[in-house]
Amino acid sequence: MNNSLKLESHHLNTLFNSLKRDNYTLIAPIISNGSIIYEQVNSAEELPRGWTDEQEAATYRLKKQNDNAYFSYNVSPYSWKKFLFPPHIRLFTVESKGKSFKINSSDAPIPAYAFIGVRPCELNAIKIQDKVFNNGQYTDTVYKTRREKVFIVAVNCTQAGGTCFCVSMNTGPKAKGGFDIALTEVINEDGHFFIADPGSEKGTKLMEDIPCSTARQSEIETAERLVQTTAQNMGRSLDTNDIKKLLFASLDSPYWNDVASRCLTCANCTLVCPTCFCSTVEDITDISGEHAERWRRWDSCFTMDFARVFGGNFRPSSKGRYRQWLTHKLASWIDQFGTSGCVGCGRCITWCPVGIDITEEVKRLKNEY
Amino acid sequence: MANKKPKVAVFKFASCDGCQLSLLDAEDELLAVADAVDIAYFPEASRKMLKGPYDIGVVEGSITTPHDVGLIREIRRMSRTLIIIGACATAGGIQALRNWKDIKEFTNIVYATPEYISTLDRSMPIASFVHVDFELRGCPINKYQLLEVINAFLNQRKPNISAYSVCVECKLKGNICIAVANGIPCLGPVTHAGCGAICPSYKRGCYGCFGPMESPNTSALSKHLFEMGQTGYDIMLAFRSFNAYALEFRKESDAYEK
Amino acid sequence: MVHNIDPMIPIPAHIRRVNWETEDTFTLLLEPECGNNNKFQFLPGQFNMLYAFGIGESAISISSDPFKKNTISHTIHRLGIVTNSLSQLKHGDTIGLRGPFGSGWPVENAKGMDVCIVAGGIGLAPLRPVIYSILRSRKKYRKIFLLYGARSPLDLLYRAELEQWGKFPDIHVLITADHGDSSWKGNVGVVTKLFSYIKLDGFRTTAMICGPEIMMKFTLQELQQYGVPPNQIFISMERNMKCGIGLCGHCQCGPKFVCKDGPVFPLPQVSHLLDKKEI
Amino acid sequence: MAIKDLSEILQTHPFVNDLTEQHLQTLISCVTNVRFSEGTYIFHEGEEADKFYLIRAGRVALEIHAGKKGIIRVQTIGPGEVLGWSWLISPYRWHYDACVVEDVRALTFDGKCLRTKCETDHNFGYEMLKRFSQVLEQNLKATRMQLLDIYGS
Repeated sequence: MNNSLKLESHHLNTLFNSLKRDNYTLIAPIISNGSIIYEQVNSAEELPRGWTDEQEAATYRLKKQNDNAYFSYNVSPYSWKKFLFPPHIRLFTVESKGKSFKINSSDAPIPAYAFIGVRPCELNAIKIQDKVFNNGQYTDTVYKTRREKVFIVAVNCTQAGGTCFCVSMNTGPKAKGGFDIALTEVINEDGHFFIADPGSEKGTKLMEDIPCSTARQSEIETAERLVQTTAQNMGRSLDTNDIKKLLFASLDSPYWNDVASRCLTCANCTLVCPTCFCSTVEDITDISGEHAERWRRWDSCFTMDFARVFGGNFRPSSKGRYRQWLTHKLASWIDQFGTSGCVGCGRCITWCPVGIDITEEVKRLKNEY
Repeated sequence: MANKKPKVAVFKFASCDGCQLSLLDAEDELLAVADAVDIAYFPEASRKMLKGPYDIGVVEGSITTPHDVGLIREIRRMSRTLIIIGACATAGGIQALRNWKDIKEFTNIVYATPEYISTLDRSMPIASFVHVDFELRGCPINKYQLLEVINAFLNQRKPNISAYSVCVECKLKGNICIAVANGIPCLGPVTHAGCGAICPSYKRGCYGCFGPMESPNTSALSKHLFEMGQTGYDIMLAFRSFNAYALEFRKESDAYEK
Repeated sequence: MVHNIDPMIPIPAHIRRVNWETEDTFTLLLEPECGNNNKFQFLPGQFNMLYAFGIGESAISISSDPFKKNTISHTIHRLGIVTNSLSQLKHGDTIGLRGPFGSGWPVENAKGMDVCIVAGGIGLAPLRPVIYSILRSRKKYRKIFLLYGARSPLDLLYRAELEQWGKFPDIHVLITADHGDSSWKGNVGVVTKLFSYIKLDGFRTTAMICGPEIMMKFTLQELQQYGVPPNQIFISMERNMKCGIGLCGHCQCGPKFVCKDGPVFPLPQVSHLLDKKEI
Repeated sequence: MAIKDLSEILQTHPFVNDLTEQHLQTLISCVTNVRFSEGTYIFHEGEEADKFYLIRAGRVALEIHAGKKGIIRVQTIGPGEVLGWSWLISPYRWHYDACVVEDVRALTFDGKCLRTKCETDHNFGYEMLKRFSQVLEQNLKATRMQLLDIYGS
């Protein structure tokens, strides 16, 4: 059965308007300071039309392209997690009252976000964080209250970035659920249009208000072909065969010394990673000591404080910390959440200041094995 | 409580006074601090001078003369908690650049009667002479961090001062990495956080004003900078600035000194 | 937990008594404000995150009798800033509390078995609720061994209780100190040496161990010699904890979250990680 | 006490587990049954170490006089354990005082007699060395753990 719709590119903004009408705060890719980031927008015209990005280990450059495409670039330095799992957030305030105190949790209004331009790998990252922040026993309130309101417009990838390897991680380049609407952008002799696939009731309903037609089979196939070509042009690949076994059996490998000599322990990889979820809390007081607050902020297993306890540190060496990150991401994550912690978005490769490449690291580790 | 306010004293050694000024610069907050503590000694701000002992001694500047050595020991003795502030106090400061040269040559050139000059041959951090309870980094320090440290010590809690890299600050702030996106050489990955990532926020590479971060891999960064086209001399200069004499930066600059 | 409340937000708990157990270890008797006539219920081995106003939180195991529902107690070693702040509190003061979190000791599954409890230092605190539970249904267990080591005789926790417990039939309480003075007539040496004074029927024994990781490692060697099957051995792990509920990532030990999957683990789940560095 | 009784008692002590009959007999020829009451000293630091003891019941504490710190008990030895190895290693002097903290029943062995037998029967000597090495290794392990001050923090 064919539910695919054809949305002409000049009607893309109607989608934006419908979402705004439904009181969503629109977040979409825009150009800021020489890179594409996800920020609040008002219209489709703010999208980085005609721009693409070139990503390699430790380099990211924007390039003008004369195709007028809305989505011919890959993932941004920042992932959607910053909206669902804010980098810094106040958990509660406390007022001292004599020998007792009163705790007030935050009741700031939480916006309903519409994420526009979510890539398939990023959809999978959100799915992974859904599992992380609802671990069966406990649910993270901060995440949940934001997540449950989100409307997702996914965009299938019609070009592969230099550091992409979603095919290896089975997370792209085509979205397989987890979205409200998925778009595939097509520019050819027939024009500039999107194949739009509703993925939820919310999505179907929204599309009803938007001028579009049922997509013809040939148009659907054109879109399919673009995505398939993308799959064949992945910038990188990661061999996931027996990956858990490889990592668990390599805890004492000399390889870790090698990577530790290159790793800066700067934490960039974890902060750009769309699935990394570690956080810490900070308690603060005003100078009188009568008002206190607790804040939560992103943390990273690369910081020294991460595994510090009174009287010692469980992971003092950079070798131990890199091993924790890689082993967690690719192996123990599977035990914890039934899925790899890596979606192949390539951010950790692009944004590592010295270009440490997770796909190469796995190869090196295999060679040592 | 009014008469039991903790006594705070601020002292200065070889430095530009910039760090002390950060405290004065914190106008609104300073009033709250002044209300909560008894400023017993702070020549930059007040003529009042109360005798020690002090609950908190705040020290700026590096130790450069034999007289300084005696004085800092005296200050340590008078201060229950000793907090040192700024790159001069924590690493010897910019004046530690002289540590690579012959001090006699300098004094002969600069002073008409060098025989009156009594100086140590190096500019040294405070911790080389006395035990220090807390080191606040920066050239200059961040005034909010100083307020946080004083606040934390007054409330007997842990100061929320992180020793991770400047990169973490950039990321928390939402900056795009200028090294990756613009190819700008940046010391952020090996530099102690605290400034709020000022330079990268303005598309400038980090100068390392806050000194080495908790586990700096300076040689890996240098290697990368070299591959990006920096010369060995550039790299030596990059590490040999405000925190030149901080151990890891010192070693790295020495490695690139030809 | 007091239900339907954000597990990241503490509830107030009022201090009813402070007992100094040793020079640097004290017990807080707390009355948590559960609201709506709820009782605070926990399993032996679980912990709470205790919040000192404005200072921060510390994960502390519950050391009281699980059948006493109005008050709970925490025995705390004064070490860091938070525990130091907690140590300054008095009767009538309030702290914040989140919990109970984590897994408990296999008190139910150990029924019909010999139970060998091995504790080092403050490690006796999370095992005390086990002893209370066993004493309440004494007949359901076979022999009980409690092997307990501390740095010096002055560092022994719950001395009066230890003496009491030792008076029950078929409860063997063996205590040792790392060093003693001439007034100490008890054992001197590490806790593992106490094994040479008992006869364990390995196969019928459930062992519960809590103490520093190194002590647990050596204890495991002893238990192995007695043929206690690994799945009948339980240990309690320590890691840095911030959230207590498996969300912040800090306490990971291999694939396990110590706060949520532990702190009490059956040995087979963690044994392969114990001899690895920096896991 | 008859040799036969002593042999039976001896065989209940873990120290002689799996010892051949011949070696057992060699040991028995040097054994005496002893008792010490609480508060007495079995030996003192610096004295000639010419014996070792297999403790059957009670408890002995090894003490060091630590000047102004007073007496520190560093190890206790109880049932099933071995007291004393200095008889085997030159210069054959005790390093500690051995104070009885709980009435002791023990078997004691004449060290000089055994040393001679070890010299003449190297198989027996090796057997003794193996067993005492174990005692030493356990002591060393325990001492290291005590040094770590593992319960401290």
